Amino acid sequence: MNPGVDDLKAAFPIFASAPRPFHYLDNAATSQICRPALEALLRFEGQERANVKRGVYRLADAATRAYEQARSRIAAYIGASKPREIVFTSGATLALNMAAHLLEPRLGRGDHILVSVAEHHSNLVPWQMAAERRGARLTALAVDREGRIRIAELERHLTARTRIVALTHISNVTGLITDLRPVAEAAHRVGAVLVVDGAQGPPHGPLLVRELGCDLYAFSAHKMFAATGAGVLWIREELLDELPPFLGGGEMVARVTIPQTRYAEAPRRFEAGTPPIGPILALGAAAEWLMGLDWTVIRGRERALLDKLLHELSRLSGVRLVGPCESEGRVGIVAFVVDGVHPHDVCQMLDQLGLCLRGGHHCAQPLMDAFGVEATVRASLAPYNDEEDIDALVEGLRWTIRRLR
Amino acid sequence: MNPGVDDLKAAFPIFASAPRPFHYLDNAATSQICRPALEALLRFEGQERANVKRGVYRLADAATRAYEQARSRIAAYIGASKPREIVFTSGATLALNMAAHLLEPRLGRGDHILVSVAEHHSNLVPWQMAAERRGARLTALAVDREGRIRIAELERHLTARTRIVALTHISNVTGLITDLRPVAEAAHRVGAVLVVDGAQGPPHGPLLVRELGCDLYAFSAHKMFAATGAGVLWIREELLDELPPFLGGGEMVARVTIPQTRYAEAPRRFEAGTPPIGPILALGAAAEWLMGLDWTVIRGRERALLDKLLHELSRLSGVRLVGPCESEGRVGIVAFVVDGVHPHDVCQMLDQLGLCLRGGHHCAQPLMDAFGVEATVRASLAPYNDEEDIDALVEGLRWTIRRLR
Amino acid sequence: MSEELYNRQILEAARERPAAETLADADVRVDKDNPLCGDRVRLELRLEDERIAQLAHRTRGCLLTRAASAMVARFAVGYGLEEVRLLRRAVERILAGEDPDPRWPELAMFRPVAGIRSRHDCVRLPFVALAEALEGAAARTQDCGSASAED
Amino acid sequence: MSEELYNRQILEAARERPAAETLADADVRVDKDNPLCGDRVRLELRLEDERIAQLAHRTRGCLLTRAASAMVARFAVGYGLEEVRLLRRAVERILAGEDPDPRWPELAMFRPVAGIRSRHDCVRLPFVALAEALEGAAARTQDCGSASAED
Ligand SMILES: Cc1ncc(COP(=O)(O)O)c(C=O)c1O
Ligand SMILES: Cc1ncc(COP(=O)(O)O)c(C=O)c1O
Repeated sequence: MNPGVDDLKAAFPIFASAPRPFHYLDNAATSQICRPALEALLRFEGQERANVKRGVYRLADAATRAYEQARSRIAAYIGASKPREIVFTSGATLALNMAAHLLEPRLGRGDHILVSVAEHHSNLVPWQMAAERRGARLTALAVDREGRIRIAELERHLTARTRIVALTHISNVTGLITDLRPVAEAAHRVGAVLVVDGAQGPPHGPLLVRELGCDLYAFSAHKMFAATGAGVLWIREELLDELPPFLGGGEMVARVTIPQTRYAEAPRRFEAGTPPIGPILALGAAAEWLMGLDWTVIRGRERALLDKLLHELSRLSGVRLVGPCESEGRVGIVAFVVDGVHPHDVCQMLDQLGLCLRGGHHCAQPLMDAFGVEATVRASLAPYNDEEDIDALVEGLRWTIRRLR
Repeated sequence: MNPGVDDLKAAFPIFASAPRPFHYLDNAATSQICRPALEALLRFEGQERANVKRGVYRLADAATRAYEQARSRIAAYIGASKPREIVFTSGATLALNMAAHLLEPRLGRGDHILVSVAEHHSNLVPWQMAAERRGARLTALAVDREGRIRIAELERHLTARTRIVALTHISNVTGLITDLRPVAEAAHRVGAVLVVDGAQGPPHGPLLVRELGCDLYAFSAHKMFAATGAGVLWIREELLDELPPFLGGGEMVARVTIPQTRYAEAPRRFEAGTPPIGPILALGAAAEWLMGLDWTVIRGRERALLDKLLHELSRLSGVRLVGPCESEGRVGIVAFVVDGVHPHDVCQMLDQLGLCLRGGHHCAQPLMDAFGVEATVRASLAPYNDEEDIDALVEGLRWTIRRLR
Repeated sequence: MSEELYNRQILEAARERPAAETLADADVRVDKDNPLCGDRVRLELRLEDERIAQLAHRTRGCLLTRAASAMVARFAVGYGLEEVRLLRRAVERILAGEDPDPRWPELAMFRPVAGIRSRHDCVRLPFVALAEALEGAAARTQDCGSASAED
Repeated sequence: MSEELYNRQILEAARERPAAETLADADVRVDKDNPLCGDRVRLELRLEDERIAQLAHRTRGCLLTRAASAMVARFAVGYGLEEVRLLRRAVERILAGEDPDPRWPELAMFRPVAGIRSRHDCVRLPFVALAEALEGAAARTQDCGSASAED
């Protein structure tokens, strides 16, 4: 077994300094930073800082080199075929907006975009906006009672006018993993590209983005144990050179005159201005460190914790799971409601026991509507969570129910 | 005098760790981070991390509070009238692209955007793109031989069709400060808004953005002694509520359904997704710290260093200043060429003496074209620079000329 | 302080049911959402001489919002714009951690919320709805009074 | 290492003037820019039997680019596509910090550039121009040979 997997909390500085008790279960919103990422961030910002891509002095040259190394490391972590497929952004939301703008020229009046009811607002609103700008149509795959996207209805939605299919890899509410391969095949059959919101993917281990079959894949650094302020849009190499730029500015050009500009090659064409260098180096360090962990062990443990959590929650009277009751086909994200107690009041009570959970619509209002709730409480796991966290949560819920119902 | 102004290097961690000699003169590209900013970044990422705007547990509540405090601090630093005028972005380039998208609905076919030949690509390419999308016309104010924007020609350019004037506050090549007040008046007279690229403004001290007369003002954190990954678009309050959103996603909405979305109020409407929280808190800390310095002293010292630099450079045979020869009306940024030696070779030689300078077109190719050069060397000053840095530079140039010409 | 957040007064107030959830002859109706969580207050008022003669509300929200709605229902009958504005200010005082306005000592129950900024809007929501309802009504009266050319 | 970056060989090579800056009867012409700095190499070739019979270049660039152009001019006459590709690979070897290919010992002068990644393109530029010129010529011949429907 990989050294360190047994005491992962030690690799995350916050656990040494946070006042006890501290049960952090809001990992789907933002996870805690791992030491290698924090150190890379600190080293760059405090000791080795220079802008990238232009300077020839050693400090600047080293920064550029580190930046490109981060690109390679992230490419390796998600299984990209080339580092140049990695476009750095400031987060998943910007990456998804970028995807929408890059693909917008393919949308004509009356063309079609397909999303799902389970999407995070960041993978819905940019498509609504693009549809509005181009006079395109947007429809959404429904979900079943447990929040599963109805892939079976794909064929009913897809037409020769479908240009874009945009789906989540893993729901940030139910933790359900979308079966992307058949979607990719069906989308490609009608000539559409498949954009995947991967915000909840890479936090659960290295992946092989090419094998998912998608064409673009977006995610954030702060959810995968690196710093806030960085994100990635992976673009399949076959598309890289034909997509137009989105943001204009320094570094994305080959030659600028007042009347016109010739753009640089990908990925530079998509990275305008000074990038979030520190956060990107931190992301590279996190990816490198994560790659060294034994994910069979970590995934097994997450699954066991999830089973325990689901089991305990289902035994608590007054608690109702929102989403499936089993751990099959999902990661460690569980939404639930406490009958008669508002999610915010639940979370506020839990906070008094050092439990950090999120209550709200989780930026997924259409999914809330589908579930017929306004909001839920959500517990989301990371590799550093353990049985104590689950026990504390269950205990906290009992106390909350006693006091507030 | 303010304590600390005499030994500012002590407030910037890099000077304690960098191998000597170390003469950092590339501040216009990125400046070094000050201790308060680095500490704020570290504290958030390593010890107090949670997402903002949604969580009710104390850690999240404190993060949201700190985030809004940063907004207030930055509002104070640039003299905004309300914190809500501050929109956080990932940098000046994104802020300028956002400005272009926010204002795009005002552009009809045949309408006019006015820029200048002195613009950084980040304040040119987004306008070229907007003009192209809307069928608008783009013209540029010329510069004189020293790179001064020909404000006198404003009236010749402005027409009733001019919707947007986008100019730099301070040139990143010549250091020249644009006299914005008459531009603002003329622009407003024809009903245009004035967008200002302030990337080089706030690094040279607190300002009163309202008094500049502009309507939008963009800048980056990493150039004003804070972390990479954050920036600001200031929007005059009178415009805030009428501008449409740009990026779609979490946090910028009031209510989302599949067919349509109601957007939140400003500034939330403009801040989609998880913001670069750590870098923004660092920016707030930097602004707070900078506000406490005595800028009369610092500006006087920068001016004296600039005078010395200009004087020494003008005495070096083979060195030709690009831009004005005096320090009047500019900040400490000086571009020059060494006859017969390529700027990159100059910078590479200087690096061997621990001098960090940039050679290139500085993302201002139209200005290079106006000067009739391909590229220049550039020295740019920050409050921590001193006479030794200037002496080392002059000595280094003598050596370079001896060896390479 | 945080320990007493869900104090007895708040829990009891949150359980109070409004005298009416809706009014057949309401002069003003205001819907107010909390974008953070989708909580919603619907307030209906019957006015007499620009003062609140009757009040109904339907509140879907957390304990804090429900307790705040109960306070609005308890206080507001008889109030005009002036008092409503003073009440709004009193609420802000409490949320800023200051002592309660002696006119509304019950507001002290919200003191522990001062330390939790993300919950301030939960308390504010019903009071903001009340202020908007009366301000809207006043503006309308004015508009008619000044016989503006609006139509 | 960095101390010897501007070594005597590079300085001398950079001062070499090309035999010709342009050819009246060129078969191929390639313009290649370095987007970092706007440096530019214009290369013109006259070919005989798919081999370089004559070469001219106009190089506007830094010492590294000029020295690299001089090497191209020195080596390339007589080369076909095969040799040009080997030469490209030899340049990459040097930039990766490896020992020079024994066929082109002169390339050793670029060894110190290995440590400065931002200058690699300065050295590459003329060699890339050369490779593109020959590859372009080869592709054209092929296209004609295969009588594709292009026009
Ligand atoms: C004048 C000017 N405008 C815009 C920018 C772009 O800033 P950033 O690269 O931080 O987005 C810069 C910095 O390079 C600049 O100097
Ligand atoms: C599924 C999903 N998509 C997109 C996002 C947006 O990510 P970010 O806020 O980091 O831009 C999130 C995170 O909130 C998410 O969970």
